[in-house]
Amino acid sequence: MTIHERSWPSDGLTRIPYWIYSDRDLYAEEQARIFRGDTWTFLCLEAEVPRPNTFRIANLGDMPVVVTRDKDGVIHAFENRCAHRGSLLCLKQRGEAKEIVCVYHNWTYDLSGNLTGIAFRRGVGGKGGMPADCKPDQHAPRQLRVETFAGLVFGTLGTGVPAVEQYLGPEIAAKIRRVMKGPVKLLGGYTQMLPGNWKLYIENVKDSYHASLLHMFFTTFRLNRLSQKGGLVVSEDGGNHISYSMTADVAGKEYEQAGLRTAHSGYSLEAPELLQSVDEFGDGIGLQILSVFPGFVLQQIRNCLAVRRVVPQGLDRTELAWTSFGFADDDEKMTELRLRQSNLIGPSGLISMEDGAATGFVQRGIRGAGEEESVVEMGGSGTSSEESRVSEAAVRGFWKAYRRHMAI
Amino acid sequence: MTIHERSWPSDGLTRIPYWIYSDRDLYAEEQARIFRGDTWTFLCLEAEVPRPNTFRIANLGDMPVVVTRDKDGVIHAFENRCAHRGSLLCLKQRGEAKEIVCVYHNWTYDLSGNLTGIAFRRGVGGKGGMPADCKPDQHAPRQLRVETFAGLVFGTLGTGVPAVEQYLGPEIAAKIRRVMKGPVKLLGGYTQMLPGNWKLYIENVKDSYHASLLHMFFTTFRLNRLSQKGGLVVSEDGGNHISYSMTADVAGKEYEQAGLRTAHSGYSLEAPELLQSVDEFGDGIGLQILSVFPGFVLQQIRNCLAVRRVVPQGLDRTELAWTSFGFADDDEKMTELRLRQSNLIGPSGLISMEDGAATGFVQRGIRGAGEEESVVEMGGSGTSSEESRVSEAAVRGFWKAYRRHMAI
Amino acid sequence: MTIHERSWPSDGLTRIPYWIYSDRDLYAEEQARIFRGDTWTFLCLEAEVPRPNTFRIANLGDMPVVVTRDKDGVIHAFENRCAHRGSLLCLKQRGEAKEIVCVYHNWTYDLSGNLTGIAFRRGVGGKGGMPADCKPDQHAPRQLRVETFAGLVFGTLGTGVPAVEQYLGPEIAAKIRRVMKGPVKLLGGYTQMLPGNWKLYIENVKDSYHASLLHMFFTTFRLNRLSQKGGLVVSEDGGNHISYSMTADVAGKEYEQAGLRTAHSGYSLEAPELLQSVDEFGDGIGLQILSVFPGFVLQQIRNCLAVRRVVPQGLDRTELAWTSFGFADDDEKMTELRLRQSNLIGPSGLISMEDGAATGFVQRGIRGAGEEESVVEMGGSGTSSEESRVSEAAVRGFWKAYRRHMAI
Amino acid sequence: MNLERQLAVQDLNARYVDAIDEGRFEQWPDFFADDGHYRITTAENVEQGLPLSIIYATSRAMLRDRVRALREANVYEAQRYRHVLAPPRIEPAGEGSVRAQTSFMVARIMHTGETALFATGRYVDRVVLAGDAARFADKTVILDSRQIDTLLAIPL
Amino acid sequence: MNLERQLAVQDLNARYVDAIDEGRFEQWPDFFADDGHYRITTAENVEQGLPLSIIYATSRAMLRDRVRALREANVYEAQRYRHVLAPPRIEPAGEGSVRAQTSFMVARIMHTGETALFATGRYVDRVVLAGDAARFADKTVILDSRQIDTLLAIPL
Amino acid sequence: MNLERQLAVQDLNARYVDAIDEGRFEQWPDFFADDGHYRITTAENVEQGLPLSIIYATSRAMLRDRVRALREANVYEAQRYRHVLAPPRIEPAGEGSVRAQTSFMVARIMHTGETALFATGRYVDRVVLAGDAARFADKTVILDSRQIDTLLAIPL
Ligand code: FES
Ligand code: FES
Ligand code: FES
Ligand SMILES: [Fe+3]
Ligand SMILES: [Fe+3]
Ligand SMILES: [Fe+3]
Repeated sequence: MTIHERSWPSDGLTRIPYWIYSDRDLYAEEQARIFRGDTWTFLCLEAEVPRPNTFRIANLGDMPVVVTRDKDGVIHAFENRCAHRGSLLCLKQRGEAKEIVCVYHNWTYDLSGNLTGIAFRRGVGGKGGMPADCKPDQHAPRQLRVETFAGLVFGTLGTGVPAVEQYLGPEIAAKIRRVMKGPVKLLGGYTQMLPGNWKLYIENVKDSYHASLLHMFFTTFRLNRLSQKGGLVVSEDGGNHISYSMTADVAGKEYEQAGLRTAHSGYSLEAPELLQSVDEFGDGIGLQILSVFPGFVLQQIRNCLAVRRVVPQGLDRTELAWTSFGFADDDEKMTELRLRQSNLIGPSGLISMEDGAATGFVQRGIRGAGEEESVVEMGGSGTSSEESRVSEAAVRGFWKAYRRHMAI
Repeated sequence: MTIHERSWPSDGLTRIPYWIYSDRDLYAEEQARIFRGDTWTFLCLEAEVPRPNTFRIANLGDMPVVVTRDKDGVIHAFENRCAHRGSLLCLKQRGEAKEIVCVYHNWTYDLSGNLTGIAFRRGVGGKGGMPADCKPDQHAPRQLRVETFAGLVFGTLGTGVPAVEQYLGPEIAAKIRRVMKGPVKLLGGYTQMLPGNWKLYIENVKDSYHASLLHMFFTTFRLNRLSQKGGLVVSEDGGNHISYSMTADVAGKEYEQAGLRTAHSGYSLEAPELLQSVDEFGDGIGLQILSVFPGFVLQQIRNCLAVRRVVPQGLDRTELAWTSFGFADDDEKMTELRLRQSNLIGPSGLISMEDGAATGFVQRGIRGAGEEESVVEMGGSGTSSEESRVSEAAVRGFWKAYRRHMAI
Repeated sequence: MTIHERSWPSDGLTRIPYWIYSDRDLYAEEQARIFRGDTWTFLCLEAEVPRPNTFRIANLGDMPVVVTRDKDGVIHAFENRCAHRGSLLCLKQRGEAKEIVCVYHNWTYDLSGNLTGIAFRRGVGGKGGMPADCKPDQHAPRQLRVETFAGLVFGTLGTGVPAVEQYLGPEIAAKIRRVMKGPVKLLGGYTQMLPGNWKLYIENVKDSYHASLLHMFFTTFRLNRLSQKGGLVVSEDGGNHISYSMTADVAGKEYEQAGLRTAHSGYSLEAPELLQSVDEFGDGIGLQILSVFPGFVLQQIRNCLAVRRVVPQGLDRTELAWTSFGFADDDEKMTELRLRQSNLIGPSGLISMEDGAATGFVQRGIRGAGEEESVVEMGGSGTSSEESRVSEAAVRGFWKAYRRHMAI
Repeated sequence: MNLERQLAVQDLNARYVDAIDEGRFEQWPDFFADDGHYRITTAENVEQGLPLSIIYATSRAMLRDRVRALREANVYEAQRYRHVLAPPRIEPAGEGSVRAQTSFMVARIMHTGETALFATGRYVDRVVLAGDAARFADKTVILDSRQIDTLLAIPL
Repeated sequence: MNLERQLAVQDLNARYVDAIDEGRFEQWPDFFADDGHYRITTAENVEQGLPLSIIYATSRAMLRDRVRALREANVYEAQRYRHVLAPPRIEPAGEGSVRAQTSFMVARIMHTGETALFATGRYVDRVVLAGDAARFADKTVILDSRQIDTLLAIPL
Repeated sequence: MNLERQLAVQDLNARYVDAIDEGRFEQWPDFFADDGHYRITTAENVEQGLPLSIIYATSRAMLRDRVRALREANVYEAQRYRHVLAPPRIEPAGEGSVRAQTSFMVARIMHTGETALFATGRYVDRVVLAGDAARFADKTVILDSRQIDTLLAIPL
């Protein structure tokens, strides 16, 4: 069914209808209205196009994109689709190039995405070729509007979207600057293919309630207990969020008292160096998870820093692309700390492996759910920032933004 | 196309339109109208939840289900979907448990499917948590109505469906009791993934005409020749059937005379012990295939007993789950007989391996068939019981029931 | 969306909307209107049913077909679907048979596709069986109209299609006769599974512009430079085409001057015997690529001859079936020449491997292209034959025919 | 690890799977002792202590019957297997026989060209080494998966 | 090629993957030297000279912690692996240790029956041969693909 | 079974597939004798007695041309293979050469991360053992399937 034929439950943001994760028509509409609409999508780190004449492929939803840094150092992004017959222009993940040549018929583009050459435009021996009135400058891949913020490259096809900093809102912008404190050094990356709809993963990220319950490792080592000082920030429009907690533990016993599965207080590490860390930001915040609508995540877990790109690959498949980084001025010891802590994240992450699977648990759980609805009432029905993370406010915030973009 | 836009051929039940096996919209409507509608679905054997505090996962069409036996020994079934955000509740095939804890946010349920705990319902430090007016007793997975009959556990979400015994009809009920003669001993199981629409397998089961023609092993050893004494029973509503035959052979020569591919009278076994059997039911019936609408099969082939669950896994994929059993009072010799005879069934079954493939032969055969129709005229156009198994009466019966449920 | 809801861009054949490659409803309509409609589909070579009582399976779009040569040597083709319940009739790629017996219920057909036997038609012991008024001659797989032309077997379900020779048009017919100059000797075959919509491959074949640009091997060895003498022929209705070039090189330097990626003039073979060939057709034409709407390709590259069948296997999967051949009177040396030259074609073809991948480059490139359009202006906006191959006239011709059949 | 025995079992395994992959089914029973046992079951059945098999033969004669049925009675589309085996892990089992355990992956290739990873699991075997002829006294094929695609006609 | 060493490494590999495929995770750390290193990374990271790992352990103790987490903390559905390994290619690495490189394919089988080719790649190992006990001093698992399906809970 | 020859062929196979899987294509021709033959075909063509190949080379020079084309002329996306081979079955073929037959499975991994079982089949080889250098005099790759996904650029 198309979005027009659907109607949202009466209880506002505290009830989410399950068809939202399993309607094939909806998927295509989300691509147009959200990912190719008035939203900013994180494309890559500036450090991923480190020098003039370098490029990297990325995505705007499931649309392929090329990000380039031209000879003058300016960053551009355009659809990875030749203006001639639609072939992918870049067939590699990343590389160096002075120009981009489509392999199919050798139409050539500069790194700003301008068509600079049409093979045999004038034919051969005066025969064939393009019409005399052909205007190459009218043929080019769709240009994205690009803005960089604190080392992050964002792109959009939208025409009605404000500047990135305004789109983020002041608190989110500040917390991004906090982490992106200096020139970045790439540490590496990998992707996870998640067996669920993209929205299930984004909800998981924004769901500060699950963190200490699904991830037992997390809780047991007091990396993040809901009883630790911290808070939840939701942007005005609902789409962006921060969840953070202080490292210092208030030594609560709520979990043990509540007899929760996740509280094995007996549990200790033989090799505690795994968790060794330094307060590099000087504010005692040990964990900060930040997301920007629709699909960007910036993560600080102790000294383990990473960006995550959420790329829909169909109704029930989602690519989660991780890029881990440190800073140019890290010494060997600092890099080793980050690398050791990266045992906590990714597909084998001691505190993250469950998230990928959780999207699948829900996608399979709702297979027969049809018109049923999920319950999102933790912390009430609002979407405002609060001190407590025992709340689904950021999840409700996501749906607030989603409904606005989808006009439902 | 939705069912409303479709119309059934004029020739009643003797013509089946091929779009019925290949229309994507129809698949979803069948799930709602048939599997989640006014029908009884076989979930498992009572013996699969043998003790209090045991559970097993099952399906209602493609909807995941949990079957439990609570601390008081009462059997329950409910949707395998958490009332909170929809995660699967049980992630294992079977097990023991005093309660069911959803891994996502630790919402807790008793084995009757009642919500007994919401993690941090009252928040932490007086902050967060569920609204004061939250009523846990209003949040629970959908309960199935459950009935057990002769050791079989059935479930339904339907509101207008009669008791199981009435749903079965007197003859079917009697023939189930005949096989389920005592406390069951599980022998094991496996599943086949069939490359065709679920209805193609059910038709195959109800098609007493194919048995001796597709399965040459069957015929050659006179396990079941259409010339053997036997009969075909179709329930009043058409949905349920029995096909049976006596072991004693009337030594007909119809096959040889008809020069049928399946009649190799020269063929004999080097190791006849494969077929050694005893008349454990004392009525000379050597083969009884019984089916209940929409997807249950109970099989007796000599002493080889099994239940089969037909689980749609998409338009052209069907899971066939076999569970083989004997009785608690079987001695070793009897068990060995059953195990040896089980060479006849399952994915390698000497008389059953063809059935799985046949669903694929049709699914691929009709790929371009569009508005064409299949011919179901063996034994006329009726759906009543008859002595002859050279008939497609039970297949027509299936379509009679199907059309009623689908209102087409 | 169905074809009725779609509208074609205003610029006629110089703009192709990308939804044409990615609309699921369109796929089904193409099967009915084009492949099962008024078009001729190449089924196989006569040599593939070499003797009476031989058969081969083939396709009409994605509909399975059986091609037979009956006991009198007459070639027939019919849907590979049993008239009873729809099972595939032939389960093998090819073989010998006096009759065709459906494995499911042993209904039997002669090689002309007539139903000759219904198992237990009269029941057993006077019970069961088909109704007395059953007319077997009214039950048969759908017959295709079959015509052979120059050793090629064509079939259609269309009722309004002219004879094959007229369908081909005089020039195409002549060029087919040119290659099919005598009794064929099969050399072998294989298939490629292409990751793109079937139309993308057909466009690739008709696209004489890409040949020397995508395939660098081609150019570098002057097998086919657009500067070589040759031409492009498009049939009146647009659907059929020929692109050819003379072996003699006019030694142009256009590529080097244009500095094209494909011009490595330094490049030479250590083992030039790979390209050793003879002018077997005596007309100096070293390369002739010929296509017939919707999915047939006949190829002559030097002495490397092959037919290709383009079989849609879904919206974005296309099977490309190659059959390579020589002539009955080839001596060993000639056969060895053909076999060595076959390094140029197929999935590892030094001048063809790119074509398979190119369909995928476009399918992936247009994933977010929605309402965008491709540009087909090389050689202007017409579809007429011309001397220059620096032209997309044959591609436009394809769309001219496509639109007529699809009525868009 | 006794190298000679190791290689004898490895060679037996190699010849066994080649016979199957090349469709020489008639030779298959000869890899077993006269009273050799052969069964295919699933890890799930084994872990639950349930005795059901997918194929269960207690003599070479029963294996010959199975081959006869495959050739003359059963209907299945043309297909072939491709086995890849790990080296066997062996240990003595008294008097001229050894226990061997071998991991396997099997791809199934249909006449249509369709290729799929069809089965994985392990062989748990007892091998009798009589002179230079090694034979299976007992071969249990334990499939990792409870699920079979369409049918399992050709033995594993 | 020193046959004895070749077979020693091949045997170590075989016992290593059997322990994993049969779910004997507690034994897994014992295949490593006390200060043994273990990491899983991707060919892409290696080619770019980037140090990130998917799993990174610098001592047997860290491996034991990983097993403890798998058993007590982490949530993942019942699943098993099936490894098939090529014979190792080895070369001396001074004083009683060898470098070994081994290609692998791993299938993952879920409790639901779903089977998939989960990972391919190569082991790049340093093996210490102390008496008859061979152990990994350093084991680097280099995955051919940058992409993991869902999660990688059980070590490779 | 002559152990030494067995291991010589096994080692040749291992070095051969490693060179391919690690992208050292330039070394590939050196595994063949000067006048070595190499072809890839399908079981279907072989069974029908049809001579067509997918790749057909009659000298090491032709293999070098193929590598040159892969490096300089042909367009294909970044990809790698992972071979897993069974132990070879060998038999003497007179004067310092042996016939060897080896089952294989090959996974293909694209730069995008996509991994698939790409090809299965067997090598039918004649190997010349000159001193310690074993080379292929004739290598025929017989694919089990008639169908190739997209393209077959890198040799098998
Ligand atoms: S598609 Fe890019 S040049 Fe033609
Ligand atoms: S989904 Fe089950 S507790 Fe949240
Ligand atoms: S389907 Fe062919 S005989 Fe019944
Ligand atoms: Fe999480
Ligand atoms: Fe049957
Ligand atoms: Fe081409």
